[in-house]
Amino acid sequence: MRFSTFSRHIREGTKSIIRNGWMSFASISSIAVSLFILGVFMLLTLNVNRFADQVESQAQIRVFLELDTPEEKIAGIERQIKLIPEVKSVVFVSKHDALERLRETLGENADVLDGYEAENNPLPDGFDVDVFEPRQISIAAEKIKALNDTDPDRSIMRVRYGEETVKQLFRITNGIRNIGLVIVLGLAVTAMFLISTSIRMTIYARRREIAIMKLVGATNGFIRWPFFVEGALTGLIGSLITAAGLLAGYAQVIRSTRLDLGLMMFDLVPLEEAFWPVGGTIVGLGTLIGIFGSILSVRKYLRV
Amino acid sequence: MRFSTFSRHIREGTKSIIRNGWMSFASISSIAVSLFILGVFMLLTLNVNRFADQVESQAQIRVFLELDTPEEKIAGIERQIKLIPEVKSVVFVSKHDALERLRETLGENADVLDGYEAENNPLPDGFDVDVFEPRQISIAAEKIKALNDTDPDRSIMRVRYGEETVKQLFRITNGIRNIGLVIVLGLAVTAMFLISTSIRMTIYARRREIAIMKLVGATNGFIRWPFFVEGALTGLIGSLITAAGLLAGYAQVIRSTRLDLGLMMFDLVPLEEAFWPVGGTIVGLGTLIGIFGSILSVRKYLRV
Amino acid sequence: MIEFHGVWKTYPDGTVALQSVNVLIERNEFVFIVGPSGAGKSTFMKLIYREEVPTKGQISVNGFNLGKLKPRKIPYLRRNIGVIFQDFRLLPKLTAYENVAFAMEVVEAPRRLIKKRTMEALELVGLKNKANSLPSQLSGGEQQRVAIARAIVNNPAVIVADEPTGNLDPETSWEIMKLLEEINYRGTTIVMATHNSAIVNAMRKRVIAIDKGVIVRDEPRGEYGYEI
Amino acid sequence: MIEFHGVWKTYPDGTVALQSVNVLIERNEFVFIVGPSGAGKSTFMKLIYREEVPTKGQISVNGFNLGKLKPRKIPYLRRNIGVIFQDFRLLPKLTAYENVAFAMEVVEAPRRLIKKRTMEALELVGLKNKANSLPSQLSGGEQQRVAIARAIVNNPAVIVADEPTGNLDPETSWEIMKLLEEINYRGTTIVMATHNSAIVNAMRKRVIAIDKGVIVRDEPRGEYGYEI
Ligand SMILES: Nc1ncnc2c1ncn2[C@@H]1O[C@H](COP(=O)(O)OP(=O)(O)OP(=O)(O)O)[C@@H](O)[C@H]1O
Ligand SMILES: Nc1ncnc2c1ncn2[C@@H]1O[C@H](COP(=O)(O)OP(=O)(O)OP(=O)(O)O)[C@@H](O)[C@H]1O
Ligand SMILES: [Mg+2]
Ligand SMILES: [Mg+2]
Repeated sequence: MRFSTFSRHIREGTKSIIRNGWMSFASISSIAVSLFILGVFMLLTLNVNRFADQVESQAQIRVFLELDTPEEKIAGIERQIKLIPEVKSVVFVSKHDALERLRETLGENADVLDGYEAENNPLPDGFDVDVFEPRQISIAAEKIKALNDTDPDRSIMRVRYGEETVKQLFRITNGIRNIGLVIVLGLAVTAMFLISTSIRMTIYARRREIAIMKLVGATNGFIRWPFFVEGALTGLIGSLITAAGLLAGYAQVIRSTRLDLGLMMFDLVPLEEAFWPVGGTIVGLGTLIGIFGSILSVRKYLRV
Repeated sequence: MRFSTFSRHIREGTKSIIRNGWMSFASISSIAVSLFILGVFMLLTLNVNRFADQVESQAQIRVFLELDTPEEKIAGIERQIKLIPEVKSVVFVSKHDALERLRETLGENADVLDGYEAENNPLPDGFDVDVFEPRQISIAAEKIKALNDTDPDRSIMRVRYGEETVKQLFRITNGIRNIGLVIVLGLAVTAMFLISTSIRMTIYARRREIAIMKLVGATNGFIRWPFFVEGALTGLIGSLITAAGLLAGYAQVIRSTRLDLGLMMFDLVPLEEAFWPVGGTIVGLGTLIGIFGSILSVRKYLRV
Repeated sequence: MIEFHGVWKTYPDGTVALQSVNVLIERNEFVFIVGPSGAGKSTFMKLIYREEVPTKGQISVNGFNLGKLKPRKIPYLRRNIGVIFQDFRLLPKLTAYENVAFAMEVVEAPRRLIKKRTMEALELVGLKNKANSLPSQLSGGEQQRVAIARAIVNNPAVIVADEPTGNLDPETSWEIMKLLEEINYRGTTIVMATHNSAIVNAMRKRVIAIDKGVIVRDEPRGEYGYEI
Repeated sequence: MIEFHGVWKTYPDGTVALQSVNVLIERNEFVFIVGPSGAGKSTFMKLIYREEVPTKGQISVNGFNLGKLKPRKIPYLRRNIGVIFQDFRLLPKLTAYENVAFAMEVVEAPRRLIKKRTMEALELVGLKNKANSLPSQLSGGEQQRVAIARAIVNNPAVIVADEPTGNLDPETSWEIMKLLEEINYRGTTIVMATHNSAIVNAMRKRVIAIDKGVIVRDEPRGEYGYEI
């Protein structure tokens, strides 16, 4: 393609967007609306994922020792647990700490513990064990239990890591991820449908022009090009507007909720981290959808 | 308007939907897509509301009596509570029952209660009080507390109704309701935008026809009518398809999840209850949106 | 019937299409408008059926004072005027029959009458056998005849015809002219722009010649030509 | 140059537009196609630039065998043919200049050449001063001249003109005819359908007369008329 032809296609595509006036506006708006919803769900998904990861990473193994296990023994077991590759950290929880914790858990019902003090504390010493990768928590727990096999005193009384809780959490976060994926896919298809529809309408409005181009000897490729440019540009403009609006809005949300959510020990995905995945996806997808929509429509029309 | 003219408008509107072929198809599809999303959120909202109501209705007031309150006194207080208009039911919970409950609550930690039996049970007797209307729970609780004022023994030790839990629940359910409302409104506006756009495009494609009608002496009213019919019919067809698909799908969902959710003590809003609010809203809104879209577009066009 | 009083027409882009036009056309006259391409003939006709409004001056048509006509009333003016457009303006998606019937439906005529008069009009222009063809299936001349049928179907008081024989062979042209003459005898005023000198010279009707927006000649039984 | 060999054309709705047509038009000929409205003139021309395909028979144009022409090759056929359509077919959103330049852009001519030749063509048809008007701002005859400028701008080997003077006054018509004759002298084959007997009779070119789809007359220096 000679350069002057190429620049003509760009010029024509651009002019046609301007000339079509509100028709282009309609296409751009529907792209923007669809991609905006898509973007909102992407941000939601990102944040839910982050939240799920945080919750998962808080999953702990709790190890209870037999009553009256001597201190050297405790230190030895702690060292052995630390040697397990999946284990990230081990914190000793004395039976005194454990009693305090139980009091907290019971809250207003804590009065039932009145009378239990340091000397008659019925609770065992133990450890809180964190793992690197939440999904390896059950493996780590099994390995900790297995420490008893080489220990004549079998000092580890019980190992608990809320099997059920963790499994349920995985189920919930997976569910949210899948629902998010389905919604995002559905919306992407909807957006593509809307865009290809509006480009089809553009072409329909220009069927005279296409017919005349054919009659004065334009090749099919030549006829198609400005429509591709128009589709791509429409998608690009719509998605740039969306991406800018969405990310600016998100920055605002981050700023205004920093304190609230901070208190809940949860922070939103920072703008820098969301910028490329969300902005890039929106702009890329919008452009692709625009091009794809025009290909479909032009193909269909030129065949008629 | 004479009848033949009226029937002409209906005929023309219908014919034009058929003649416009894929352009009508596009309008109908975008109405359908938008209303479908709307409908899904309506069903979600209905079910979340139902769930919230169920959870709220499980909120209870727990009344604890002073230790060693005599049985006649207990019976008297029970009668007095029953007289409070907001109260639906009162169930006596003996200190024995309370201990059992606490054991259940503690679960695997219940061993700390070992040694507490009937004779040295430190827990008080009490009542579980249900109210008619969850939102009146705090009023009812205040009234129960006030019973002490006329009781020289001040037998009521404590009244608890999980103020925080209930308030938080209200906040969450209100939040869900508001988010649902916002999303539903946003989507309704989006749908209206899409429909009025596609009707504007229809009118754009028919600007020659309109110009000729004007030149051969048609009144503006006469020109507008078939477009209203077309808009209304497009909306109606799109929304009927959506409503049918959505409700059929929902019936399927109800059937296939009856067992799963039944185990969770929660049942979905039955089809009969969802049919008219959801189906009626979709069909009514679709038709209104169609008419409104054509009014806007025709007005705008005829002014040019 | 039709009266132009000091009418000027300047298009928004500055083109002066008519200058100081004074014309009185009586009921039942048959008037040819002649002039070179771009003289202002179509503009003159468009002013009659109020597709354009004059920049200056007064126009009255069939009792309607166009200067004071409310937009709401324009349709009622146009119901008295049958227009044959230079570019046909047929609806591409309607058949010949529907294109003609359209003009009657639009003025809310009763259905039975529509059927009867539409077929009559198509027969008059010799297109009864093409009633169900779309414009794209008709030859240029056939399309022009559909446009003529549409203009006469409502029995208007005035027929404004812009180049109605431009795409017709001489024979068909003469048939159309006979038709218009017949309609004129029955009481309809006819204003017709044309380049066909043979027709103008043979029919010997009133001829108004326009050149560069100015009326240069107005003769009762005139000939074709637009020199001063 | 253009050869029709036993060509029949029946439209899908059953209308027989051409029957058993045999015609040979040599390079550099000037041919009038005459005949009554609906005779098949436009169909004949549409077959030349392959807007329609024959139901039966062979057509070859400028070395292209239309029967065997792949759809991909159609544009290259059409680049040799300048077409003036009976209904103008101008793009309503482009100015006169752009409408003409369009035909050159489409065949990917270099920009500077486009500018030069477009202005030349507009000047030839006498519309240099209306270059920036939209078709809706032009009179019927002016639109027709834009269509003529578009047809000649690419210097085609053949010009196919369907009623190019239908909306023009006699003077302008003569100017256009002189223009076409000049182009013809320079080596372009011209095929022109017309109802204008004055022009046909004065120019004394080859005349092919069609009636009801049949070629009824084909004379080297013929006159207008289509009786057998
Ligand atoms: N909408 C418009 N805007 C600007 N100029 C216009 C418009 N319509 C017509 N003109 C100009 O006004 C002049 C008169 O136009 P008009 O259509 O009345 O000519 P005409 O006598 O009908 O010519 P023809 O015989 O070619 O149809 C022409 O120069 C034309 O270019
Ligand atoms: N697409 C079509 N489908 C069906 N019939 C058609 C089609 N195009 C033309 N015809 C018919 O074929 C016949 C010849 O048409 P054509 O356009 O060739 O006539 P023409 O000689 O150009 O007439 P005119 O002088 O009026 O333009 C006519 O009867 C017409 O109705
Ligand atoms: Mg004119
Ligand atoms: Mg023809």
